[in-house]
Amino acid sequence: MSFTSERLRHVYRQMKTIREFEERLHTEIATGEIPGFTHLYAGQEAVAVGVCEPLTDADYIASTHRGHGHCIAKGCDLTGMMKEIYGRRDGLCKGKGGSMHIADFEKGMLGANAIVGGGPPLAVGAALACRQRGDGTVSVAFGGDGSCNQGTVFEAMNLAVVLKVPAIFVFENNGYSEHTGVSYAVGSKDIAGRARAFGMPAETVDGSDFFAVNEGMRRAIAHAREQGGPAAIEAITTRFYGHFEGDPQRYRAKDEVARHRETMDCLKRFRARMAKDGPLSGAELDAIDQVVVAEVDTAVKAAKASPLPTEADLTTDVYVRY
Amino acid sequence: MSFTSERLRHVYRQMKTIREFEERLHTEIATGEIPGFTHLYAGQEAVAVGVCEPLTDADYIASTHRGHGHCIAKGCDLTGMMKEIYGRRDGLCKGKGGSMHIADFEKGMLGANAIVGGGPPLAVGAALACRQRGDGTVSVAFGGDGSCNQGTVFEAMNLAVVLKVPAIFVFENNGYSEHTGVSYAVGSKDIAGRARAFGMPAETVDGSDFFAVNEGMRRAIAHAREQGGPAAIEAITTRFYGHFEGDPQRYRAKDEVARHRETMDCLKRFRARMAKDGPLSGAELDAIDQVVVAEVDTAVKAAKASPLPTEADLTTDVYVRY
Amino acid sequence: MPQLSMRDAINQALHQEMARDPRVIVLGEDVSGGAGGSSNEREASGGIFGVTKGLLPKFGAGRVLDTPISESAIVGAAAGAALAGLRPVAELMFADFVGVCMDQIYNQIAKFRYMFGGKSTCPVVIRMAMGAGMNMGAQHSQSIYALLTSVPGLKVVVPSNAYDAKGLMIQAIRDDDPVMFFEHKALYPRKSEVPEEAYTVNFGEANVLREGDDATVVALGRMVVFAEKALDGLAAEGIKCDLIDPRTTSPLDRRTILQSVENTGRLIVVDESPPRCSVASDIAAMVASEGFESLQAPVELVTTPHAPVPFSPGLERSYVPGPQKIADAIRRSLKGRR
Amino acid sequence: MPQLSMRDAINQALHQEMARDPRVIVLGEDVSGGAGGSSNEREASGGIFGVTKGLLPKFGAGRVLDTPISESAIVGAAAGAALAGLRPVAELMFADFVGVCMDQIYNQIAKFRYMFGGKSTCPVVIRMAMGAGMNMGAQHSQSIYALLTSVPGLKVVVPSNAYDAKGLMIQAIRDDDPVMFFEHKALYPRKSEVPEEAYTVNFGEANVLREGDDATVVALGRMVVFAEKALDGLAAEGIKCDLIDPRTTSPLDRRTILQSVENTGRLIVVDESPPRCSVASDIAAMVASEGFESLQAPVELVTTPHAPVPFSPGLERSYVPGPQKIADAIRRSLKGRR
Ligand SMILES: Cc1ncc(C[n+]2csc(CCOP(=O)(O)OP(=O)(O)O)c2C)c(N)n1
Ligand SMILES: Cc1ncc(C[n+]2csc(CCOP(=O)(O)OP(=O)(O)O)c2C)c(N)n1
Ligand SMILES: [Mg+2]
Ligand SMILES: [Mg+2]
Repeated sequence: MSFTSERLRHVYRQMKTIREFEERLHTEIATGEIPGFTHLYAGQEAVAVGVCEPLTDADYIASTHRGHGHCIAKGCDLTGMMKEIYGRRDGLCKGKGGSMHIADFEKGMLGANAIVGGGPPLAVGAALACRQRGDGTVSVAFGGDGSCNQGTVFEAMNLAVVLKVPAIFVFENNGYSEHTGVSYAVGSKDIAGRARAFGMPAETVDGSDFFAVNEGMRRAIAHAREQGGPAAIEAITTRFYGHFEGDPQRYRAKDEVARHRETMDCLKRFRARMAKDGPLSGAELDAIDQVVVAEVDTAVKAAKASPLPTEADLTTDVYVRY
Repeated sequence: MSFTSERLRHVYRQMKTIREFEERLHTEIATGEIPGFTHLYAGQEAVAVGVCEPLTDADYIASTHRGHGHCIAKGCDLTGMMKEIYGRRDGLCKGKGGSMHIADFEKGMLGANAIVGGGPPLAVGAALACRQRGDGTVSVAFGGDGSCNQGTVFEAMNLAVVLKVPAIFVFENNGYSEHTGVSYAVGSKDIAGRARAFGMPAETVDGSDFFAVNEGMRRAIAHAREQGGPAAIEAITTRFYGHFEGDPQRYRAKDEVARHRETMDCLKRFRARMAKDGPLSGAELDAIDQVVVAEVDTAVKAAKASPLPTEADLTTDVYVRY
Repeated sequence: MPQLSMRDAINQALHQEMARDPRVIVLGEDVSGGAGGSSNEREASGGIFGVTKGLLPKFGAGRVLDTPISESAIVGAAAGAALAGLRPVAELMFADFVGVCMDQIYNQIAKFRYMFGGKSTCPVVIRMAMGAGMNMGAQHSQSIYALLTSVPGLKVVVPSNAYDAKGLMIQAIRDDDPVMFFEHKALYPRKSEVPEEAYTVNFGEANVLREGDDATVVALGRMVVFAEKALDGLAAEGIKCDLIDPRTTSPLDRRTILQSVENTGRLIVVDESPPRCSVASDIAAMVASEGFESLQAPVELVTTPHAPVPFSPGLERSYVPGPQKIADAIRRSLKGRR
Repeated sequence: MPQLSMRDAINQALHQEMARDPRVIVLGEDVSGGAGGSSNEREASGGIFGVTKGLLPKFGAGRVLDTPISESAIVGAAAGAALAGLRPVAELMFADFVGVCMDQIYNQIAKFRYMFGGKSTCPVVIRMAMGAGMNMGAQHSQSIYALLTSVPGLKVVVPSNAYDAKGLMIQAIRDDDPVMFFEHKALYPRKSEVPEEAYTVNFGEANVLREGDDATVVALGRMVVFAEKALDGLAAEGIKCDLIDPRTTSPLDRRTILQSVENTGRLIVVDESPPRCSVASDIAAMVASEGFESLQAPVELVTTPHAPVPFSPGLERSYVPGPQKIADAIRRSLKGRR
């Protein structure tokens, strides 16, 4: 796959946006102004962006509790997201959802999901709609290494194989589910192997390399379109922060994050690749960084200035009509 | 493994007992006297008996909706079972459970289960108790080919691997879940392969050959005892009747059952093996047949003569104390 | 007008809606049956209770989907397909199986619209066979609409006859909210007059089957049939009651119930489920709160005992509230009549 | 007497019971934490809310079991282990997760003893953190004890303070029936006096926290705290009420509630859950049926609205019934006082 410079700039910008969004949240959360439970995506950007790059608004994704990256990669409005995370009335979900429930149906984003394993069955259903339309669209289920122990996820994989729907299961193996390591919790230690055992092709890719993820995703899409069935990708990645903000991370070796920030940072790796093969210059990428930082700052300021929901909002949106 | 003649007589007798029990139920159900939903085990006897032969009352099994064979193989009282199936007050479960809920804790029989996939998590828990006791006992989860699509079953397999407990997952692949073929419903068409993908050894055995099942089971037990972890067995088998009594079986080719009765009848195959290698003579086996037929007949007569529960029984046994 | 069984009435609703709207799909275990079977029969089942019969031959395997035994995936896939623009009707063979897919109903389907600030619609129908009376034991005989009535975001339908079942099913499929549709197994063969053409029965509108000033009897599902029997018997004693079938428990037609109690002063609720946190208790509480001034006697709750459903036929019969128990409750309610 | 938080009181109960009885085991996600982590810390977590802290170092990995994210298997394994003679305490990190393991609770654990004709005991405790107030959104904030109170065969515990929590937990572990134990997240840090030694609080015995002839207020879990606040406020107006904390919703101490209403004639039930088929409606119905003659005013049900739990803090605060709403309901109840 060869990309235009413009496309590469877009890709880098998305990854950088996710990073900056999360780093900024990390700072803002420390001030105590952001309610609830926030799970940051920093460190995994190449997965969301690598997977979503070939998708359009007509394709679907179902996300997880760690969903900010997926939202941004799928094109959700940054400010709308930030407002939602701040619980504001003009947030993407009117402040009723929060960080763990951001959705945007116009963008094919079926929602973050605070139930581990909640999303994959939904993605299979959306894939059924894709199949019905026959327009070559696909549906992606994101999940973590921890999610691959939840029964619903297995059921979803099998059903996708049986119904031959274009569902793509993306497992982001960041080494941990909460405070437990993948080597303990995943019996076989081989997530892609599990997917294969349900009868679909699956590959393991380097989740800190945008290009590796993207190529895997393109193979998965090709399979889904040509063979009319699901495929899976296990992306090896890492998270730069705790499970949720506030997690003391005692389960991690002291230097683990620092090491991973050195070797597994998708932004650094993208820059190194560009430095080696082009076409983007370091200066071009720096310029993107500046734009992104400003954009996120604007989003935060807009969020803080936004109105809160009113008591009348409490009982709207339960039903379409009741 | 070499068996004493006595042990072989025991094994044959158990298989024959299951067969006769089910054939007789088939006849009795036609008279309309037996309430509810009955799923006959005829055709699969070598699996239950092959698996349970090495077990003692201190080992556990968790069974399914098609549980009569498991009960008999684990040593449940025939008359108590029959009374239960007839809904009688002195049945194994006082008539409150019926065919789909026979249990006998003194025999390590943790219950039939009318929820597909309900049993395996329970078996993992019992295996945990085995591990705790450290006495080399094991716990067996029976399930059908259809059950291997239920999320709870996958979770149970993974948990058993993670906790390293002596659980043995036995999948009886009789080709169908209700009216749907295994080649449609099981994405990979390879049930043992699924178990392997969770990180346990698994093998596929000929489920109409007592010796093949039994050897597989002995290897699984050895693994569980020596390695301290689970194992799985997929037994290829067939059912001689419909999914439940009354099923017109339109999904089956007209001659399928007749063919299977010819080639996959575990009793015939056991007799052929004895005829070839000994030590039991045909006459000895015939004698067992006669005893069994009489025994089942006695059980049916006892069941029909037994008292029904009384209205006072309606609200007992809900709690130990409330 | 043709007489149809409740089974055939629902089947007709499915046929008519699938013909009308290509977005309607049906999925579940053995909804057609025979996939992967050695006979290669296209439709070997048509549903364990025959409710989905004829759909596969008519609408094809692209819209009538047999599934593995994976209820979470079935319900979740139906929900995801609904979010993506289809109108799925998913079948849980037995209502008891909500246990294995509760999250998808309870935490997903019911909450999407609210969590997403009104941005989503999830027009999914989950059909499920419920109820005791067929000696199927504790895990295949429950009437568990209370569990789902308690959940904001769901609509819950409990038809008592073929006419209502057809109209409610068509409404359920056309409705933009998720609908849980409970079909009592013992009512499947019961016939009533059902118009051939498509029609809807509105949610939240109770059906008043009988009128009488002595008491208000509210009954659901199969209990409507038993309540009618009870009232037939009491007619000889000169007792006449309003008999209200709410048809949907969420939304609930509070008004019809309250107005009736305003007139009668007495309330008997009949519900084929255990008593605690039941629809019976829900309706009783509603009246004790909003219609208290009208009440002239203790509310009578006629439910099963606080016990699972027993297997043995005689036990099961005494478990289910029958005409006798209903009549007794009505008489108790009238005893202190001034 | 030492002051302990509810978190530490439950922790102490677990420690004491594990020390007393080798059959007691604890299992769940991150109950110790750190397994497979790169730091090799033996106990990196001690539970997301710290309730299981110190158990692993004390009792070892053979009795304190970290699990994958597999709630059906966790609960099912706990049940199977209980059937096989252990006394497992399983943790669902959030009560909302009953959705993904409902079958094992609802169709298995609750029904074993009955289905098996009294032959089994299943002494399992399922602990789960519940409740709103921490802005965790619709899928992590529910108070869903009604769902399980409705199920025959289960016992359901909803402690409101540290003292009760310890005694109820010890009772739960020693109890031969399956117990669902709901711990309100917002109550974890709240302290009260808790004896060091082990003691039990009986199931089905309500705690009467305040006495007063004006009305009967029944409140559960965190609502007890809010009801106390409301009553503090009303004291200035000369209003004094009985405040009853049932502590367990199944069994329910009907007698204490009925006797109080007999004296006061007025009932207010406060319940942090949506109104339909709730414990609030259950208690109201019970009184409307068994205590009707005592009732002098409409029963007041103080619940959340019929909606999921919203995320935004202000919204969430107005969602939960607070002292103001409780006081208003008490005043409404007293308005028509003769
Ligand atoms: C059904 C369910 N069980 C448990 C949780 C609590 N929980 C939230 S995130 C999480 C870990 C998820 O791990 P993984 O899938 O690897 O995703 P990651 O957090 O690493 O992105 C857990 C246990 C939950 N939200 N839902
Ligand atoms: C959770 C659940 N879903 C569906 C059913 C209905 N049902 C009962 S048996 C059965 C088929 C089971 O197939 P399999 O596991 O192959 O066992 P077999 O009947 O062949 O012995 C189905 C779908 C059920 N009892 N439980
Ligand atoms: Mg992870
Ligand atoms: Mg089968």
